[in-house]
Amino acid sequence: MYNDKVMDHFFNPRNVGEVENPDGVGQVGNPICGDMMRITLKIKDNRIEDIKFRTFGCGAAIATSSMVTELVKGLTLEEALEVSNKHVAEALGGLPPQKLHCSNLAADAVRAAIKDYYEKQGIGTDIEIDEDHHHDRGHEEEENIAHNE
Amino acid sequence: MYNDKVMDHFFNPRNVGEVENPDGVGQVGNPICGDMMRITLKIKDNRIEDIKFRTFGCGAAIATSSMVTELVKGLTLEEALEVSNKHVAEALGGLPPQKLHCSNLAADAVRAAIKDYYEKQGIGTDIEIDEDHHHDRGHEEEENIAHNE
Amino acid sequence: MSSQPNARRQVYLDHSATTPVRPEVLAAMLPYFAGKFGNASSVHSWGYEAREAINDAREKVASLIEAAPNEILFTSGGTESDNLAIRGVARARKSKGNHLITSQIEHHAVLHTFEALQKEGFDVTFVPCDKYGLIDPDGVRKAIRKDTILISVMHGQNEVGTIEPVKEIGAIAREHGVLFHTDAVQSVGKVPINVNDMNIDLLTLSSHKIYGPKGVGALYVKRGVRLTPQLTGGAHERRMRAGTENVPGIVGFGEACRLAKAELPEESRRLTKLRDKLIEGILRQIPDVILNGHPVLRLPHNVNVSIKYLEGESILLNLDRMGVAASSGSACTSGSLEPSHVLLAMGLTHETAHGSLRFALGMSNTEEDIDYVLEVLPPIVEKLRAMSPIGPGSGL
Amino acid sequence: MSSQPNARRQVYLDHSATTPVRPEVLAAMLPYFAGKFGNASSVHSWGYEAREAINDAREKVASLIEAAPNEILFTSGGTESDNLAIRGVARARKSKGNHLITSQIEHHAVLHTFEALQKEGFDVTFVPCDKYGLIDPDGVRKAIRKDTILISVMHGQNEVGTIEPVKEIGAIAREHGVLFHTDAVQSVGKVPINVNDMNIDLLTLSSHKIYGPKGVGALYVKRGVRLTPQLTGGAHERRMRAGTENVPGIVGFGEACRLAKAELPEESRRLTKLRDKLIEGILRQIPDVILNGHPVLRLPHNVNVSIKYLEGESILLNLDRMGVAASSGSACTSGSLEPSHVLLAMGLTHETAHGSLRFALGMSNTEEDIDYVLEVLPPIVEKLRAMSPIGPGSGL
Ligand SMILES: Cc1ncc(COP(=O)(O)O)c(C=O)c1O
Ligand SMILES: Cc1ncc(COP(=O)(O)O)c(C=O)c1O
Repeated sequence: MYNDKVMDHFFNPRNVGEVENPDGVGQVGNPICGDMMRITLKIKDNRIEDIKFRTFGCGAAIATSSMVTELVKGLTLEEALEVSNKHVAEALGGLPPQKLHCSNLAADAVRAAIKDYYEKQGIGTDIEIDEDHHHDRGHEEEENIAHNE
Repeated sequence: MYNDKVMDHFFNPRNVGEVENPDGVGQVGNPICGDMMRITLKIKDNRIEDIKFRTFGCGAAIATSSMVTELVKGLTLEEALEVSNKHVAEALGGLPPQKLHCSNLAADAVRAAIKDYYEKQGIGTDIEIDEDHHHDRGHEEEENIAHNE
Repeated sequence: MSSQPNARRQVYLDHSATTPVRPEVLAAMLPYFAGKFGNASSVHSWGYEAREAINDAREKVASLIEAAPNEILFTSGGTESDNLAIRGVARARKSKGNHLITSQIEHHAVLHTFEALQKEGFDVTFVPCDKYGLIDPDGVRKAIRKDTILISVMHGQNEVGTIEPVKEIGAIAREHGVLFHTDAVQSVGKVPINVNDMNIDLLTLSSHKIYGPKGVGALYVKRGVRLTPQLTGGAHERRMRAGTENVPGIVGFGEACRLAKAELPEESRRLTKLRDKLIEGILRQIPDVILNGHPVLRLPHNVNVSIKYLEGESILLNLDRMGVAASSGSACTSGSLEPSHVLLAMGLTHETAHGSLRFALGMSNTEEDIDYVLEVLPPIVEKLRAMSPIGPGSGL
Repeated sequence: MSSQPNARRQVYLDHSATTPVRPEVLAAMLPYFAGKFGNASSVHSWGYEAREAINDAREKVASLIEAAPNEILFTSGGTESDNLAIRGVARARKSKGNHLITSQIEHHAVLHTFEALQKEGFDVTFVPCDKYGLIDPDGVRKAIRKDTILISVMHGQNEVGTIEPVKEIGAIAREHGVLFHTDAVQSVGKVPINVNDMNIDLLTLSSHKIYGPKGVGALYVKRGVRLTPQLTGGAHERRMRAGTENVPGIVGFGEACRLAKAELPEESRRLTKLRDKLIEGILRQIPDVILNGHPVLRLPHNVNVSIKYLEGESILLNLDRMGVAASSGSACTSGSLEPSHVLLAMGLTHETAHGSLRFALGMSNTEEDIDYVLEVLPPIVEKLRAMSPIGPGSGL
């Protein structure tokens, strides 16, 4: 189902855990919907110096979390804000169609963490986090995955 | 589909042909319905001295024709009139369910021939021939035979 | 076989009823019964393996008719595909119109499905055919109304072998914005099919007619065409057809399609030659025989003749005893009161229809098989005609 | 398999999804692919041979549930049987009434079929279950109205293994002159079934859950019960289900039923022991785990637990890597937005439902398999919990 790169990030996730004394914390999703992601950041000179994640969710959720931490580590906050869920999926070499709409909120978690950082710093920001991302999971192009026993 | 006895009568039919100068001729069914049977009789001392058949029809039609000639040969006309299609089917060890309602008109042909004989002799008779036998072919208890390619 | 004491040869000439699974196909299927037996919906290696096998088969089936893999739905057979196409479109487009068009010579899987829809309140036009079993595209055009939503006309006629002008009918359907379904169960693998060139929106295939296993079929559904699913349950087959996929069956069907495509041109030529030899032989050797179906626009494997003054089943039983398998449109073999609706629609009398015989050739048949049939059939006919109360042989 | 680099063992524990075809079954099927390949409707030796094979299989299937052979219809699987039973009765009895009863915990093949009928205008009552997944017969009784025509409640629940009181529900249905269907796909061969004792009018079976081939199933229809056919076409299966019969599949299904009947008592005892060992082991070794389904009224092969603070798919992927196949009721494995409707109906929170795991035991499983699972599962859970932002392991 998943490609080798996704499986690698799932089985050997990078940057798991919590940054000590984080400068920003982002949490998106919730266990009711089946996936929830928590990002903690250390910021230095407007750059992401350290980043860790914790995720409750499926293979795609964990792999995208791991990947996003690799993608944004070392970037300036402006650069990091440009990273989208789509970029994460592409960096993983693609996700199964039915996973494109769900379990793919890693970039949102990073944005939420940066937003948190800005707010703590008293910096005004217009970052928007799509809290509703679960409700538009489409099924049009889905593969045939089902629980049919 | 058919049992061995039916197959024997079908492949080695007894009394095929036409009696010469018949005393009675009976013809039932018609080619439109898929089976037609013609019985010719020689009568002597109120007994069936000789009997022959010609049949257009399926395996059951030919086998029942053959069997009925064996059953009634030598019988008095009264005895022969007692022979029913059901007797013929039983004497053959049974017919497939879907053939019980059709292609089983041999006894009717014999009755028709005897009726013809009586009429030629000027003897009054109340023999009735069910000319309509094709219309009540039932399907309730049918086996699953179909032309499905 | 025990009931064939006098057979000097086994000649199976009923390939339109069903075909044997060819060895390559069985070999492709075997790993999927016990080793790779997973459910394609499962989230583990056994499941992925099954899913991949199905995807692979889907490509092969699609390729045979020049479709895209995601335009192929797997079903349990030709009958289910016909039902899904017709009921599925009728129900999905009910709000657009209430009129359906088909022909009088469709397979029962199509015909009885339209009759069932008729009882549900749909208006159905059954267009007639000519004496060769050919449907006139212009007749279809004239039947189209403002509220027509579906036309279904088969490709290769299963009894008499006539090849219908589906490309023309498809063009007419498209011109009028009507969906077009064709039952290609008998023509697939015998005649080249390109669903795009031929203007086809839905097309029925069956595995067991092309040396694949029984219990599998497919429906081609052109991208964008909406159907109401007829089997509801799990989210299989793009939510269009629920039910755990028959993985070995699907794999076998895929392999059968791949082989059919590779061998089509040559095998068609070979069958056509055998077919014509058999037709000519029968017409030459047996008096009072007529050829049913079109003399030229004809499936390469179909021979259909009426042997006058005889009933079909009695000939079949005699042929079987000699080792020859064939079929007939006689009422006695149809499970109904009437002989073949196809032969009657072509204008045959009941009597002539009862005497019809179909020989459907296939992969295993050789010239020697044809010679053998031409040797055993005439004496059978002679013997039965001598027993018949009708015709010149009866002397009546 | 390539994606299982660390597996020291292959342990298939997804027998409720599908089972391998057992060797005796495959051996019984093999002659029917190429040698005895006839169409059972054909009038020749190849056809008779196929017809006899089907009759023989029908007796074996009937015998497993103590029915008469002519009460068994062959279909393409459990899904089709469910659809045929429910749609077939609803349409046949429409004039008698418009109300149908089922439960909230049926398989999708039943549930979605009732939902489709609801859209067609039928009134459907979905009776709830208790926290063990048990349906209360009295709840069913209370749902019955004057216009109720069908009750469908499953026998063995496929996800959580609860065995429903079908005999009692059947008695209530009979008392009220309502037909009773039960989906016994998961219980057949695992638990003794006698359709007469249990007051069952229609019962669904599926071959591939009992070591028979995929793509075959059956519907028991009590003598006298009328159905509207859902697949129309040829006059197969007493005119109740058209489509060329899948002869090898049917033969395999028959053999699987014969073997299941012979082995049932001993195999059930054996599986129950393994099941209880696995349940106890998991509950003992892993904290924050709950058992789903009934502790006693439970299919002998079903284990279902919720591993709190985790999502099911992530556990499945790890298990698979260790060679273990299982399933989950998580949304991520269901193809829908929601986790298992069964677990939710039992009152589980979404979160707990997402963390459900089902192990379905079967013929090939041994004590060593269970030991292996109990060895590999705890470290997987520990590793994933350490990664989770919720639960005590998260330290948050
Ligand atoms: C033209 C045609 N359509 C449909 C079918 C039905 O297909 P199946 O036998 O796979 O149900 C057949 C054969 O039976 C056929 O010849
Ligand atoms: C309880 C139950 N009913 C119906 C089905 C559907 O049967 P099939 O897979 O044969 O379509 C299944 C399994 O998928 C099942 O577990």
